[in-house]
Amino acid sequence: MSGNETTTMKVETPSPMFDTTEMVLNMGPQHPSTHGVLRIVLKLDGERVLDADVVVGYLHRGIEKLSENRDWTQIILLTDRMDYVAAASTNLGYCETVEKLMSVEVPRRARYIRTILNELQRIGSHCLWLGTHAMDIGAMTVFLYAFRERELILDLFEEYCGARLTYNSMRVGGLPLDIPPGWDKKVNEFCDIMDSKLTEYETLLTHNRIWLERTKDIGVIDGPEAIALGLCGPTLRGSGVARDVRKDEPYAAYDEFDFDVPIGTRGDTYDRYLVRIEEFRQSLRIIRQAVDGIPEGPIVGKVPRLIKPPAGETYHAVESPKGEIGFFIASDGRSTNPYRFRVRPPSFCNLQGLPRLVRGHMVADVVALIGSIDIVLGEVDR
Amino acid sequence: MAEAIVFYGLAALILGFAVLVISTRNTVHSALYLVVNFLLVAMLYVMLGAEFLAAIQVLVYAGGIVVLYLFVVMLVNLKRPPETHQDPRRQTRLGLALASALLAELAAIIVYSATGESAPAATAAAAAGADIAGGNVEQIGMLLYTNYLIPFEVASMLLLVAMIGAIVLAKREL
Amino acid sequence: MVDAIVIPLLKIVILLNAVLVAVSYLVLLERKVIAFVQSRLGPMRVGPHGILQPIADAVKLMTKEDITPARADRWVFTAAPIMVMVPALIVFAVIPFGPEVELFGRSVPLYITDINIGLLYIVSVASLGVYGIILGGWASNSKYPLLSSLRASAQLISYEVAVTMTLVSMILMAGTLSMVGIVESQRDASLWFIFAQPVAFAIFFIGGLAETNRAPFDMPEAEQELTGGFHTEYSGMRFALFFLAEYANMIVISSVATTLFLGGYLRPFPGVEGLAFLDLIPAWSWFVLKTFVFLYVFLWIRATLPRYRYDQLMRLGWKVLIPIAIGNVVVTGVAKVLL
Amino acid sequence: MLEITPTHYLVLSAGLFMIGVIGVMVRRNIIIIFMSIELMLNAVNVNLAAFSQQWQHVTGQVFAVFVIAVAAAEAAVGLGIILAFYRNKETVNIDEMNVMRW
Repeated sequence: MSGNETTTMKVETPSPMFDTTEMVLNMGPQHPSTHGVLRIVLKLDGERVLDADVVVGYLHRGIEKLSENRDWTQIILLTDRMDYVAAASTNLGYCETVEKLMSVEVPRRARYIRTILNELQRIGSHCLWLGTHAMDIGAMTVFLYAFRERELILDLFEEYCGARLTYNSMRVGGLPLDIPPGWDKKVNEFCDIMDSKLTEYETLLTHNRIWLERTKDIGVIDGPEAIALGLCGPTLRGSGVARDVRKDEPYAAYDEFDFDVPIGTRGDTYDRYLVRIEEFRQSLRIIRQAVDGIPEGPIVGKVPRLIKPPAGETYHAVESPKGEIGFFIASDGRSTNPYRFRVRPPSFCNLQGLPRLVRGHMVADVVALIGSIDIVLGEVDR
Repeated sequence: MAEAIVFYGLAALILGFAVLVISTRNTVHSALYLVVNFLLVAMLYVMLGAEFLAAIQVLVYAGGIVVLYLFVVMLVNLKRPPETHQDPRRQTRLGLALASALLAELAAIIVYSATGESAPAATAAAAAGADIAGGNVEQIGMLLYTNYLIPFEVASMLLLVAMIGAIVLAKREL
Repeated sequence: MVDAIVIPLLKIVILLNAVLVAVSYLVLLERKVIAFVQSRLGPMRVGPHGILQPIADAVKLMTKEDITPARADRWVFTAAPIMVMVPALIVFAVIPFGPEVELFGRSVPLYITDINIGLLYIVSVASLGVYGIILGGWASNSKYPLLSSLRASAQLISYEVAVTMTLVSMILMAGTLSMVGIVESQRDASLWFIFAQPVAFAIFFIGGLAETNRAPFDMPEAEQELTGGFHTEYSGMRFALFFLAEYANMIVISSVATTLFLGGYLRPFPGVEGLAFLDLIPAWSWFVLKTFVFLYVFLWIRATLPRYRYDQLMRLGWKVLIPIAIGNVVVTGVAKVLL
Repeated sequence: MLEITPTHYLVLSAGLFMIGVIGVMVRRNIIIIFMSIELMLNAVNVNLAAFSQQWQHVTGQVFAVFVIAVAAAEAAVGLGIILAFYRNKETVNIDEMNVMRW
């Protein structure tokens, strides 16, 4: 994956009658559809992709190493900058890992609010995914529609914590802030708006013949192979594997709500699209339940002022919009910073499926597939 | 007078671009000159009252055939110039000699025929019962679908065969 | 002398200017229409509601640095935008914007010329537009433009076949190749040909979208795939020429569609006497109105639909549109003989 | 001299034809040779159109249409062969095209 290492799996092309030359096309790091600074070196036969080599690292900031030199609360700030379109999910993953390490009980109210924030974040991130994915395939209007709704979510977050992108919205043991008065009502209003807007997106895309032709049977991958490649999140669920950390290993308050895990059947780009669209609805369902049932109580558990987890190591994963984001943290019990900090980034894991997915498709499908696996380069490169 | 100016201008340009076609090193430039040449010849057709032919010339030659040439030139992305390791001088001399012999022959024929009696234009038109000034397209269509129906069908068969042939040649596996 | 030279020259000058202004305002219109669809405002800063935006754009493009990539084929690189622009403009010579009108005591036809091969002329000149695109992509000495120019030319050539086939059925309907003749035959038939030839109209419209490289067939310049396509390496005024030519081609296709299918400069229901009061509106404004409707649909489609993939587009052209177009010609011919 | 007769067209056509012949003889790039052949066909068409005008009869133009059809067929097949050949031998030099099969 990284550097100049090339994929060894050789593509099976029908043996050509004539020798033809391959063309090497360098897509990115400056390319409108690589969602940041991803670079893909494509080997092309005409417009057909024979092989793809993904080159990452253009956005590497050393967050993992940096975290080993920050104290436990400062790291939350760094996690904002990994998946910057879903900062709250990353915050939550980190905070829960530290809580697990310290065996801290988080109050129920905090867990509810965390769930709401997380699901709002999922919708926000999926809005961005839908917009850019549709844009890559040429439907430019969906992009602006999706961003219009994402704006509402950003407003909600702004009202909650004052930030619109990097929220820093969790603390070890709970939350930094309680929800402002009237916020829950606004969230409910947003849910109603979002419901109607989802229908609008689907009118533009779901049964659109061009959309179907562009996404059906593109990048087909079956369940076992998807697991073997380490895919996760909606990308994996599109292949029919019902793996969702929220259901399988419930965290925050997810065990208290009803929701379904949508899965696909064929594992193509269209299924991944449908899965994410359904996840919008399930997220709205969770938010409605959570907002209606927010319990009273404190928002921070019993945490010492100076966080210093006992010696030990732990791994904990949450379901971010992109997939399973896991944190491995080791503490030596003495210093005020982690001894070892490592992230299992879902975007990175999904990205390693990309060469397998694009092989045999056209150049135009490459951008559709990049959109379909929904990556954020901030998280891939860290 | 005006006709003469236009004719000589066009003729000079046609010959000039034709020379450029065969003398340019860069094949893409050659193809471009060829397009210009075809367009100029189309203008000549308009002068000759053959508007349909002019339109077909532009449509088929300039719009179709040369595009094919350009495709091939681009696909045949040459790494070495094709004419390096031959002895071009001998070839050139021989070619020019043969060509000038042919030119002399043609010139002789033209001079001979030009000194003969010119065509009785009016009677021919009367015999054909057609008036070239009006509806060039109708006349050609009429002839194509009556007197020349069989050649027309043969030409269509030829095009079909050519199409199949081109597909077979271009397709990598059948 | 005046009738033979001065008036045609005057018409050419007026038409060229009108087309260029229309093209630059079409760009603004596109931005405004798409902005409207996307619940935005579009350009608002230059002049009231941004109506001076095209002028600002033109000034910007003319003053920008004109870059020629290193190792580009300089000569072809410079010629390509011109080769795109010229065919787009000279097609307007045969488009009838209106019938003959009385102006200052002279009878002036509102078209530059009416030649008896008008439709063929349009088809053949339009087929030349592909050169600029192929050569622009090739001369840039860059891979994305090359891919794009191959796409563009394959697309242009294959859709030309379908479009020309529909034109054949239109010729069968009108019995003439002259553009004015086609309009007048619609007057004689008291019928816009769109009602007689809906299939041909659909194919012509789809083919027109593809030939002008407009969404959903805008693969050659798909910026999400090919970073802008054949004009990736162009800047400044040369880029502007490519850009203007695309919009000029949109106007050409719309005008031709108007002439062939919507009765050109005829008023609606040209045969119904009761609507004769509509003749008070000058004929050319009907033409402009109909063309505008077409252009609006072009923009509307762009804002709505995703983009086809290159191979799907080719399949649609060769396996769907061309057979239907040929079938349509056969049906038209049979009907013409029988009726 | 100022009156343009069919002879003028014939001379022009002969000149064009000659240039085509020279191209075929002198150049070794098969694509250029093909282009030269197109030039020659064009010369013939000019002749046909000129005769057509001289005799005030469109048969000449009908023949020219046939010539164009043949030229199109020739270009399609010929260029297909060039491509197929190029894929095998990586050359468009006609002197290296000296085998019928390999």
